Amino acid sequence: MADYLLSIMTFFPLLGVLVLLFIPRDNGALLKMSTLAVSLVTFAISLPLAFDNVFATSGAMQYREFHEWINVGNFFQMNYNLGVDGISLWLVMLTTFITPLAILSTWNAIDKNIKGFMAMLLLLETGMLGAFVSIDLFLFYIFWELMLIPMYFLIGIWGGKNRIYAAVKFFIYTAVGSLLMLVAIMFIYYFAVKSGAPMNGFSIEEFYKLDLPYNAQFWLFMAFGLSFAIKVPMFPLHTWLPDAHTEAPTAGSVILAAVLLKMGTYGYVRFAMPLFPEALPTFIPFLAFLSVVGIIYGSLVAMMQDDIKKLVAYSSVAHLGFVMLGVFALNMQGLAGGMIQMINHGISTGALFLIVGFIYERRHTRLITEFGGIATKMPIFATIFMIVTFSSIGLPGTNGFIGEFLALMGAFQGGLRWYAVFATSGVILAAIYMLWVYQRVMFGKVTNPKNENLKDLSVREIVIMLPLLLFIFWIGIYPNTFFSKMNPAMEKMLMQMGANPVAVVEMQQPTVAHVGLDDQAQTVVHND
Amino acid sequence: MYSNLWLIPFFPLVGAIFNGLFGKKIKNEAVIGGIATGLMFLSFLVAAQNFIKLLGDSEKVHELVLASWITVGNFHLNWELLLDPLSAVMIMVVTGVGTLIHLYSIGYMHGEVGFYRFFSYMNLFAFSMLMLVLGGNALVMFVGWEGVGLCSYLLIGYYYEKKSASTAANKAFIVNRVGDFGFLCGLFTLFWALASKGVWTLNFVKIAESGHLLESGGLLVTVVTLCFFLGATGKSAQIPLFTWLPDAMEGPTPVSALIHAATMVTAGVYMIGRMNGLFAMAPATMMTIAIVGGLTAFFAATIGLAQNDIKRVLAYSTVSQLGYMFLAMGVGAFSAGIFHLMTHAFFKACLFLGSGSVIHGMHHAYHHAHLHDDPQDMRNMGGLRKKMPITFITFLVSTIAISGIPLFSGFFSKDEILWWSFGSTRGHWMLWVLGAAAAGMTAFYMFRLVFMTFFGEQKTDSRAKDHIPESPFTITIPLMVLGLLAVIGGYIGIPAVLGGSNRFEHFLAPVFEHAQHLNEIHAHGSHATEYTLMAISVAIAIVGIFTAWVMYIKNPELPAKFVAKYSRAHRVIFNKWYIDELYEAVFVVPCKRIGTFLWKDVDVKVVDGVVNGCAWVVKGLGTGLRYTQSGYLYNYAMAMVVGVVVIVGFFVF
Amino acid sequence: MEAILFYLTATVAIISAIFVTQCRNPVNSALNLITTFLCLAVFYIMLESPFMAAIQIMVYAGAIMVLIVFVIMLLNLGLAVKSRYTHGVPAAGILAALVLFVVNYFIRAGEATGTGGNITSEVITSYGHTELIGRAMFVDFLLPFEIASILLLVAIVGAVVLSKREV
Amino acid sequence: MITVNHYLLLSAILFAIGTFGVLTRKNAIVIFMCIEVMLNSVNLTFIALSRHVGNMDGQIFVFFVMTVAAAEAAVGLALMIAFYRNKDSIDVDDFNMLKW
Repeated sequence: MADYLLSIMTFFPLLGVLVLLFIPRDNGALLKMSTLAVSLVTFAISLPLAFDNVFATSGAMQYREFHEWINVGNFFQMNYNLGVDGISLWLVMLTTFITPLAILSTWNAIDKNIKGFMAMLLLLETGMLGAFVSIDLFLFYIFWELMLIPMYFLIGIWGGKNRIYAAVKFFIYTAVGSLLMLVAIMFIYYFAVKSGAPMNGFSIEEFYKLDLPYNAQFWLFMAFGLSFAIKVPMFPLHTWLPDAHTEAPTAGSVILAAVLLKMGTYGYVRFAMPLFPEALPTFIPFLAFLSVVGIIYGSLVAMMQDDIKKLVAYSSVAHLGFVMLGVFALNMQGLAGGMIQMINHGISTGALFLIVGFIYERRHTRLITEFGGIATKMPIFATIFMIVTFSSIGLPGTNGFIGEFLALMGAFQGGLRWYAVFATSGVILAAIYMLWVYQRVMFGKVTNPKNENLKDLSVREIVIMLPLLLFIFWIGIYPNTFFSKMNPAMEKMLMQMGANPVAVVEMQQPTVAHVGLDDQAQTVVHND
Repeated sequence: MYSNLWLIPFFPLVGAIFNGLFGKKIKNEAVIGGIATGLMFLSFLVAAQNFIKLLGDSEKVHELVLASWITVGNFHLNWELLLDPLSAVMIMVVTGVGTLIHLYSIGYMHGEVGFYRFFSYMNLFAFSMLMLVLGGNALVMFVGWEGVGLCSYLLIGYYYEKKSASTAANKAFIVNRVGDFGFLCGLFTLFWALASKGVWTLNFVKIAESGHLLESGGLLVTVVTLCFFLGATGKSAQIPLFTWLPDAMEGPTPVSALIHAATMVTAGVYMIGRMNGLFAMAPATMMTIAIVGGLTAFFAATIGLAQNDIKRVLAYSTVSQLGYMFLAMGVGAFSAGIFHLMTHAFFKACLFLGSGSVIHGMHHAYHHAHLHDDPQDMRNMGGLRKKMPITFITFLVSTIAISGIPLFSGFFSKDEILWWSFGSTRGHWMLWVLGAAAAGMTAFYMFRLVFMTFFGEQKTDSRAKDHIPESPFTITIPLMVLGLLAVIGGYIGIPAVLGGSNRFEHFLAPVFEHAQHLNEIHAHGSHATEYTLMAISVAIAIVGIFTAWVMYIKNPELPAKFVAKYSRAHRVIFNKWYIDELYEAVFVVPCKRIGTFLWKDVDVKVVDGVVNGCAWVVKGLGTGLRYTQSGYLYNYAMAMVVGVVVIVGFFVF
Repeated sequence: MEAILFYLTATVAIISAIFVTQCRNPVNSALNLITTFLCLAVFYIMLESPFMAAIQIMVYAGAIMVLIVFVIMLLNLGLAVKSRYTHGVPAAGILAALVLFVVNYFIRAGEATGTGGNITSEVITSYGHTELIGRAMFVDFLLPFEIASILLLVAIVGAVVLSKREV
Repeated sequence: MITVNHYLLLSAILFAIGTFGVLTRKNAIVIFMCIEVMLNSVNLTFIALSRHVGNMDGQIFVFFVMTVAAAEAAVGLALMIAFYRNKDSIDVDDFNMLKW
């Protein structure tokens, strides 16, 4: 079992799709139950990963699986090459954890073509898991594209009024990026073939060792970086996100926010940055700048939204700005902050989308002005919303704080000082837009008669939220559960990026650009 | 040794969780209130036990590591608590005053729908505040720091159906966040500065030990401390971030007493005290703090002169008194600042609770008479001393204390501060003038409050005036205890010049002495000067009281004439110097405008314009080319055959 | 003798093929198509492939044509009401001529090479054509054969689904 | 002597006729029959060359062509029936939903 754990985990949802095919389309209950069961089993399959202590000691890929797949000699060779390390571990867990919740959230929300919807969700899960556990770059690309299609249909078929526009926008934005990435992947591959470097198909482990000339690294980083930046999304490539989120059904939004956006950031950490360490310092000031712009811009725009879901979508832009800033700090604190913030964003923003979904199901509108005084009618909902709001704001003791704090601290140490200062102002803005919307939706008197008869959360809805709340506090109070298993892999990855994991950029140096590679610019401190 | 320290914050946390989860089902107010108050009292007992133990202990600094928290690379952080004289004083104040206010709330909040919610929040607040003062490193402190902000938000917005309440709550949290921005920046700078010297820590003890690695008076330490001070101004309502505190009076009165007078707002002062080593190294910051503190004390006092809402007067008084504490911190009188913090906690809590008692009575009367007048407006009160004798006496005592009349607690702490601001190596006579002027105004407006409320004719609506009762014992007992403390609380810190030994300062010495010594901070001057200054300040206070007596008892028509004569000045003061309007115009409106601009113009027009523009180009090309697509089968077939012919032809020829 | 038979049959085949394309009534086209198929069967026999000829008659002239005629009857198609032809006749004519030209050129320009396989007339007569086909099909081409059967299955399913009135 | 070239030429002629028919006729069933003519012309090529080369592979190929033709007949005719049901015609002129 352990030898094939990753394969079983990745393809179990696909098996579920097959099972769904044999269930009559009008038996909605059975369809939902079996989809839920499949996703829960997938989660159960993935659980041993979370409890495996090997990640705490080794930064190498674990649970390796290797089979030759397509082999046309040097012309083209790719392998079925899977593995998971501390970087992807928690993202895999997040995926298997969020999917059942997303499925559970659609219990009453979807009424047309349940079968197709559920099949798409499961297919999506396979795509996401596959992308996280692929070592072979080409295999990664296949899964990366595989994710795109179910999401496209989820938005395009089960979405809101403007769904076609949103779906096409989402698809084309992402496809543009991924095609660039494909070209870059092919370039690396044939570069490796020509230079006679040892290869193992498209295995990134071998690609890491490649000695690409700076010029090539520059352009390749552009291609990879653009592709991932679209997915993240970084300003100014973010405009697909609000549309996609607003139009997507709740489950789609949740998964889109919780996992799909992480593909972009994960792509930076796993591929773009370690593959092209020499080009990295050239881009860091620019990318860090965009991250900070994203934080402030996303927050300001979120503040003025009149649609709750759009607000949450723009807040995602801001949150992911923190992730990217942390990652670009190129030190342990920053990377750890970025990584944990990915998980946090998955949990908190996922929860926010679920919350928006709950009231949308009740009122079929998301306009803030339609609400007001809901707290009186739905006290449990109000409490949960409050907790999630503060998690999103980054209140200490909740998960959001750990991520933002470490990311900013890392950026501060990593020579991105001024960026960090500006990014910290995002902390204020986050409080403004979240509290403001909370006030307008929940507080005050019930003025709209349509809100008079709102029912509080059902047991099912509470069950969806409880695990999320658990992790909001868990990560806030004892994040070492997660860090301990990420640390070795992060250290390894930072070395690969050409950075010193414990570097502190001295204050006498100019604040930007001299990160990582320039030995003069850093003092290496060992404190053990 | 001090291993039961964790119980102190733990008890209130249990109470918060218990009442939060089950309070709604229990419904019985006695049980809910009893649990909350009882757990606070348990916490107080543990705090007292630790305090007494520390008194007799020669080793004054104790750390307790509870668990690891964040371990990333070289960065290692624990959940850790720190007990030293400073935090010992603070936990005594927090748990002691906290217990009394909890007890008070049982009576005050009687019959509220959200009774359980209130106590859950209160306990949560106590937990956060205790984490703040006990936190052994800056981040644990920050947890408490934000936690109290959260509870403040929740409690200000307790009457969330009122728009003004929820707006005030938002304002409080957001303004505090501005301060937190400073706190975080300070934290990052400090950590980075120390880490680049090889010390990866946020632990207070270690920071104090390695403070010498930073250049004294250098840019770095100045920036760090200024950032921290920005944090303190947010939490402690100093210029420029004081506007939230008066609005925070939307919360129930016990909240104002506990959070916005006795404990939370003093967190900034405590934080400066906690990091006194760093602050002492940055004279520029110290000067800024002293000036800001002095100015806040002065300005808030001017605003307090003209307010008619009983709680608002107290709120501005709080801002003003906090300004005193910062003045003390700024001139290096750390222990005097903490001393004033403590005495202020006693008399201001008593004042707020007393005002709560008055409001409670007024509310009761109006409710009885089915009127909807404002129970907080002092213009409707008067002559209440006969109706509420206990409330009156405790209130009067506290007022005397805050005015700085000798033998009452406020006198000792306030005079200590004024003396230091004059005589300290970091002081200046102008700071003393600011402080003394504020003291005079304080005496004036506090007695104005007392005279308008308790003396003179009763101006309450005649239908309600006979129904104002004295409050129940759960309310009066805390009042009496706090009133007593307001009288005697000062005797633990009688300065040497008055023949005392200032035991308070000696107790805190292990925390502050080192930094003061190292940076040559001390007050100098002859006893004669000190006596003179003391006499002047007492005289000013008495003048203030006398003026109030003249204006509100002897010639009650005088204030109206006065207002008419200086109408412009009055309007400015009455409208709080238009600071709120200024902030609205400078920050809020532009922020919204920019947000809208970024959304409607940049996002929709520019970015999406480019994206949709690409789509339009492609679509245009497609529209042109689509005419080649007739849709007729044979056209496609023909195209195919042409293709075949061409390809085959290519190979053949 | 062989040449006469060839030319005769070829003429019939071409003429009937032209009729297939030109008849007004689809039934006539179908009948002419059968003639073409039969002519091809004759060629197969001349090429010493009797089995193929048999299959040609059974599958094409039998099964497929029956199906086509059946559909024509089912849809009750009469004579073309409007013009029989699309407006692409000249272009189509030119194209057809071009195809013919290209193929003809191809045949004349290049000599078919690769003679000398082991299946000569003698081999065919000694083993029998059917056996040779069977050998090739069930030994060398077993997998494609099986796949072809799946294709047919799919086609059956497809035909049923498509022609069902309500899906 | 009839050589392989004769057969090839004949099949080319048949192919051209079939092509012409496909491109010019409107009746879908007639088009379909023209396609059958084209397929058969190719079959003839296969068998002729197979005999010429002395290899059975070409003949096997013819088998598969027939299989495909049969499948095509089944599905294609079913399509026409479906189409006729909707449009009441099988003129390819009416088959213009493919545009835009």
